Formats: sequence, structure tokens, C-alpha cells
Amino acid sequence: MFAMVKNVIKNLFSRPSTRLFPYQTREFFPNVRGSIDNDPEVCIYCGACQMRCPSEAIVVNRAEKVWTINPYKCILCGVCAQICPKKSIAIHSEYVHPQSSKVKKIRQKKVVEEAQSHA
Amino acid sequence: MNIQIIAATILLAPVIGGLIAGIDRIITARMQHRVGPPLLQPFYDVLKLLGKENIAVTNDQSLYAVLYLVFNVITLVMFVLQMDLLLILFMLLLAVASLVLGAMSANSPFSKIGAQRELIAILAYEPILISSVVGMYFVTGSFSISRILQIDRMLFIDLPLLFIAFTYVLTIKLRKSPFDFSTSHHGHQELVKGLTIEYSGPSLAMIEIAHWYETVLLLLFAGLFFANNLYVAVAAIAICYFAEILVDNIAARLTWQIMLKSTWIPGLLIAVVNMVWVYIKYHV
Amino acid sequence: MAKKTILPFGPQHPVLPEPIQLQLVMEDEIVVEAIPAIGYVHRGLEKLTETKAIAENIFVVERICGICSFMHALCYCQGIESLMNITVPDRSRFLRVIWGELHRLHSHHLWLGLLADAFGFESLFMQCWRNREMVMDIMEMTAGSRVIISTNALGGVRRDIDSDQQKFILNSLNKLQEELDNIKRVFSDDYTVNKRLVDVAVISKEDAHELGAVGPVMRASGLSFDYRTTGYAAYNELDFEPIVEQSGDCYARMMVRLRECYQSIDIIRQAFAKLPEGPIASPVKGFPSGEIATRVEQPRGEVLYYIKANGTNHLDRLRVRTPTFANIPALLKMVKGLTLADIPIAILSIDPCISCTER
Amino acid sequence: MMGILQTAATKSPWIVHFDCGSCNGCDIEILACLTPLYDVERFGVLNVGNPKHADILVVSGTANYRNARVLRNVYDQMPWPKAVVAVGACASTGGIFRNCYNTLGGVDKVIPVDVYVPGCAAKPEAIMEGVLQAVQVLEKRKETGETYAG
Repeated sequence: MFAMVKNVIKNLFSRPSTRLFPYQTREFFPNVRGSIDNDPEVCIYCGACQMRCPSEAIVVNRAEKVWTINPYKCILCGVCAQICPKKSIAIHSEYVHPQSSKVKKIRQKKVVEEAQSHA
Repeated sequence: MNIQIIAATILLAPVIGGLIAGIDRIITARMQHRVGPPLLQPFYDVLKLLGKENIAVTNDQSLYAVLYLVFNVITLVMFVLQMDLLLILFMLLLAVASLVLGAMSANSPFSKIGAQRELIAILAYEPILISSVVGMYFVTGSFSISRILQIDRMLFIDLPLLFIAFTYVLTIKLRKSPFDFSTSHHGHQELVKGLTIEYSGPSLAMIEIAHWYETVLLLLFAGLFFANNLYVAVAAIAICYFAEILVDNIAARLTWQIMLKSTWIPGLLIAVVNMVWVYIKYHV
Repeated sequence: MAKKTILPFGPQHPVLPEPIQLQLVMEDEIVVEAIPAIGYVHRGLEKLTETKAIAENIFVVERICGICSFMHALCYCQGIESLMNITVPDRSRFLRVIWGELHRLHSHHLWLGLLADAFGFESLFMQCWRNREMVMDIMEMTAGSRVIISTNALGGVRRDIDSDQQKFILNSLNKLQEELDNIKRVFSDDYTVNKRLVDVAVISKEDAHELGAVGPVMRASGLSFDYRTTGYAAYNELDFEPIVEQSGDCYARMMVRLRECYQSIDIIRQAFAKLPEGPIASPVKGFPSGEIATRVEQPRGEVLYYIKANGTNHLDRLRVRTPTFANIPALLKMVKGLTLADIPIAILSIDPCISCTER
Repeated sequence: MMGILQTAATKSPWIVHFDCGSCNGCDIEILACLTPLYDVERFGVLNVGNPKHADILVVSGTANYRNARVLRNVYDQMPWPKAVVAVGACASTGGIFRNCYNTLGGVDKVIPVDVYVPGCAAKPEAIMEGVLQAVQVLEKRKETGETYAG
């Protein structure tokens, strides 16, 4: 009948195992898939990630050199980072924080405008 | 003087009841290896509920919630004014009856089944409650609390078995596992929240406050067994309540069939043995 | 003659986190009939797989069910691999077993917790889920994600487990086994738990066979069948016996799953002991054609995939028969004549996964 | 007095969880939030399972033609003030199931959503953060006395 007593008493007199989020944030393991980012300077805007993304979260505008990901569509499978020819897409362990609206993450090559104005 | 006592009771009892509920939640959380809510959490809950919209499915529903609170307050005040114990038990029954009526008035199968189960629970604990009062009568010769308090003997020495039976039904009254089938503190049961499923906002807050009064009353009742020594009584109440929390955490929810069997056969048996014993001791 | 009440059990109900509705026709508290209403989770996933590329479909089938996602992907990959005659490297076969058994561990712990919750044992629920977090940490470390781990790929696996991780896993499993001993004592010996489980919702050996029950439901009724014994992935090189209980009630089903937790720990240890060195994936070229049916033993029973490919990058048809679907006839037989209090336990005892069933 | 009521509202958000067509991944992470390692009861969060008692509706999974009505019902049964948290990619936009024939997309097609939690499956930390953000929304609603806006 009292098989649980031992567990319960042991729990009562030991420190709770709770991770005190958000007061203490825990260290994520390396290689955890939390959020996806692109380095706009390295990226060649080939569009391979857009082609292979299973949930169609990535949109690449080759003409204007804009890389957009919708983190609210992304399923964090990591295929984009795996197949990226320049390895410009990186997966960070920090997760995307909740927001009140679905904000897209836009990465754009900064020198683009200058180059265009020179031309 | 009386008015002051009454006012103090009405104001202090929910504070004490709420604190007990807060301590209960913290200890329960620690037993589950969690940190648990802050101590004042029950007050936050109730204050929040008071500020919410009241969705009533029938006209009388909110009235029954108020009645449940009022009857509980009256019962506690009667207890503090040291009135007749039998009368107090009947007032307590009226309180539960209004809760049952409120649940029955809503046209929801969940709350109706919860109400039926609560009626069965009344059937289970009421004989034990009455027999413990009768046991006290056999020892002291009176149903009145004021007379019981004048006896300079610890009632527990004469009524140990009745006290055990009383703590057993206390689990049902406090709606703790294993007997929390009509309504439970957490909603994860087949009836969701059973009796209180159709209440929301202020009405639910009133039921919560009424629970606090009820808890205080029941613990005072338990203290009555140790009434001649205040320290012993307080310690006994604390141990009693801790035991309830412990049982809550080490038992699965049982069915009402098992509850009825266990309260009526062993529970009533030890109650009757104890009553016969004190009757022979003091009256034969 | 008692009045009949119809109790709508679900689609939103705290005991049953998943949306299925059972209209329980009750006389007092006895259930005389249970009418299921389904479709709340139907997404049309099988149709979706026809529009996606074959490699992308792994991520789609993983999301048939978040609890046994690895098994779904494994079954799909094994089907495609055998259509394309790909030999999977030895190391990846063992890694698949390891992840598969980790999934079984976490699924069974989850189930044990939910069962405890269904019979109102909150602290036991918390204890099971606390232990489960050890497995989740292993998942997060090895695969990068807690629930949907996405480690399967055509021709092998996507991630490797190195020796540091291996040490961490084995340590965690030792700790987990100690904790399992603690909860096993409660589940098997506690008076109140036994009162709620023993002789509840009995399915006899004949019924289990006739109604086509699979997985722990079947094994709890005394039928010794486990698809792992046929030796897919690396199971043919590992030593284990199907776990069988005889009584066919909720208690037996619980015991089967509890003992399978120990078995899974044992299998993972064996797999690590035998883990060969080498590549983790073989190259995949071209597209499959032809049709095939593959099976994998999930935590809930055996899942069957029918794949029809036509030599292009898109499938013609994918059909999934999930274990919960196979167990529902047994469930409907169980619930008749039970009291209301036993209904959540009976439903949970088949470990229903509605999102698998309706896809 | 109103001040006390307002602070109380932020300290006791009761949640009701509705699984709309989720793959269970987010559901079990929501449940994991209640368990010892994350323990949302620290913030007064209880999973009440009854929309009439709840303040925050936590939805996981895509809305589809069958459960949209149920979702709307659950939302309508909650007393004001209330907030909605959409957990996971599916609940936000439909995620990978967006193009399935039976799905409507995110739950915001059916009910107004206040906080979107991304991820597949969303991490317990993210879910807790989302619930805490929803608490802020509740507080604001309490202050402005906002009532049914549709």
C-alpha cells in the first residue's frame, strides 16, 4: 500500500529538480536545433534551401539578394544547413522567442544597394 | 463580545484557510520534486476569479454558490460560538446540499454525475461524523461544544478509534485523493472538475472561499479531540493535515464503491466499538 | 430501469489530451455503449506525401505522430531503401536501434505517467515524467531536438553518437533504471493502483487475436508476438525476448510496458556494446519504383507502411496503418460494461495515439 | 482594490489546452511544462482542463474543417478576460501541413491569437515564455477593461 511513501518523502527532503526558467537559463547541448540564421555576406542566394525546405519556410529573392525565413513555418529539420553549398546557413541552439505577431527573419546583402547605385 | 468573535471568525477564517491551502500546495509540489507556487497563490487565484466574467448556465446556479458559502460561514460561526455539535453537522450538510443542488441545476452530465457522487460521499462520511459527535456525547454528556471544552480530559484518550475514523472521512471531506472523485483539486479526472465544472469567475471564487471555511471548520473539529491542551491540539491538527497531504500523494483515486465499503464496514465498525466502549465506561 | 445519460467524452478533455470524442451511453455509471466520433486530427497527410519529394517525406511522416516519430521515419526509410536495394551501413543500423529504443523508453514513460494521471495519482505522474526528462535530454544531446528528432535519412542516419555521448547515455540509463525500480514498485504493488487496474477491461487471448490487436495489448493477452523479433535494423544481432503477460487486463498491459522499459535499456546497452565503426549513411542515387509493405514495431504496436513508387521523385501512394487503429476494435469491446471511473484507464490502456490513427 | 485584482490576474493564469490536429509533439511538451523539471505552477499556472475556469487557451496543431467549430466553442466558453497562445509551427501558420487538403492553416483563421510560439516541436522553455507573454496580454486587457472584440 505504501510503496510511494519512500519516493514522496525522499522528494520532500531533497532539492526540487526544477530548472528555474526564466531566472536561470539552462545551457543547451551543442548542436541543438533552435533557430536558423543565414550570413548574408557569405550567402550566394542560390535558392537551394528554398527548393529543399519541406515546409516552404525559406524564400530567396535572387534578384534583390534577400533571404527570408518564416520561423513560424520552419520545422527546424536542418536540411537547409545541410545542403547549403557555401555553408552560410547556421543552426543556433537558442530557440526563437515567442512573439505577438508572426515576424519574418530577413537577411539582406548590405553592399547590394551600393553596387546597384554604382552601376 | 459575540459580535466581535463573529466578525473575527468571518474575517480570519478565510485567511487561515487560504494559507493552509497555500502550504498544502507547496508541500504537495515538494513531494513531487517541484518548486511549487508561492504561498499566497490561493489568494491570487480567488482574487483573479472575482475579477472575471461570470458565466452562469442557469439562473439559480450563482445563488447556490452563495448559499454554499453562507452555510459554511454560519457553520463555522456556530462552531466558534461553541454551539450544539449536532446542529453544526446539520448546517454543514445544508452547505453541501446547496453545492449538490447547484451542480444538479446545471444541465451538464459531468456536473450531474459529480453531484451524484457527492451524494454518495455524504452517505459515506455522515455516519462517521455523527458517531464521533455521539461518542463525544457519551464522554461529556453534552452535544454542546462549550460543555465539551469544560471537560479537563483529553477526548482522544477515550475516543482514539473514532478519531482514526474521523481522519479517514476527513480525506473525503477535504476532497483529497483517494476519494476525490466528485471534484478534485486538479482537473485531470474523468469528470474534469465534476461538481464545479459549470461554475466560473466569481461563483467559483465563492466556492473556493467556502472550501477554506470548511477546511478550518474540519480542522477545528479534529482539534476538538485534543481540546484541553492547546499545543497538543495544534500539533495534532498539523500532523493530521500533513497525513492528509501525504495520503493524497501516495494513493490513486478509488471508486465510490470501495469508498462506501471501506467507510461503512471497517470505519463504522471501529466507530461503534469505540462508542460502545465509552458508553460502558461512563454510563454502565 | 435506469435512465440513459450520454456523456460526451472529448474532444477536449484533460484526461485524454487528444481530440477524439467518445459518446458514452451510460446507465447510471455503467457504460453500455461507446460511440466514437473521429476526424478531429485528420490533416490529409497521406495525400501530402504525394506532392513532396521522397526525401522530404521523411519529415512529413515523422510528423504523423510526435511521440513515435522516429519509428515512422524508420519504417518509411526502410521501405524506400528496400525498393531501391540500398544496403544501410552497419553503424547506422545500430544507431537506428538505439534511437528507436530511446523513443520506446520515452513513449512508455509518457504513457505510464498519463495512466497514473488517469487514475488520479498525481505524484506518480510527476515522477514518471521526471524520469522521462532523462531520456529527453539524451535525445536533445544526440539529435538536437527533444521530440521530433529527425535523425533518419535515406540510406542511413544523419547524426552520429560519439564516445562522450555514449558515456553520458549509459550513465543516464543506469540512473533511469534505478528510478524505474522506484516506480515499478508503486505500479506493481500499491494497493490503490492494483484496485484500479487488476481485472479492469479484460481482453481474452482469443478476443485479442480475433480483433487483431497489436503491440502491448496483444502481448498482455498472452500472445507472444513482437515484430522486432523478425530482425529489421540491427535487431537480429541483439538478444531479447518478447514480453508477454497472461491476464489481459489493464494491469497486464501496464506490466508489459513497464517491463519493456527495462528491455529497452538492455537493448540499448547491447547495441552500444556491439556498435561497429564505419560510415553512418550510404549514398542514395536515383528514385525508387515498385510497391512494398514494410513494418516496424512501435511502442504502441506494429505500424504498416504501404509505399507505391513510380520511378520519379514523387510517390504514387503512401498508406499507413497505425497500431492504434488496429487496437480500436479491442478498445470498443473493452469499454462495454465498465463503470465511468474505469473508462479513462481502459482508453489509455491501449495507449491511443489519435494523431497517428487519423493522420 | 482594482490594483490588487489586477496583480492577482497576472499571478494566476489558468490554462486550458486544446489539441487541434497536432502531431502530439507540442502536446507532450506542453504537458512537460507542468512536470517537475519545468513546473509552470511556480507562476500559478494550472492546467484546469475546463474552458470555463481558464484564462489562457493553449492551442497546438493546425485547425481543420472538423475541429474549427470545437476550437471556436472552447474559446467562446472561456470567461473574459482571456488570451490565446498558439504553440508550434502548425498552430501559427500550419507548418508542414499547410498544404494538406483538410487543414485551414494556423489557428488564427478561427480565433484571435495573442502569442505565437515557434518551433517544431516548441521547446518547453519557449512555451513557458509564451504563456508568460500571454499573462502580460491578460493584464493589459484587465486594465483597459476590453470586452468582446470579436
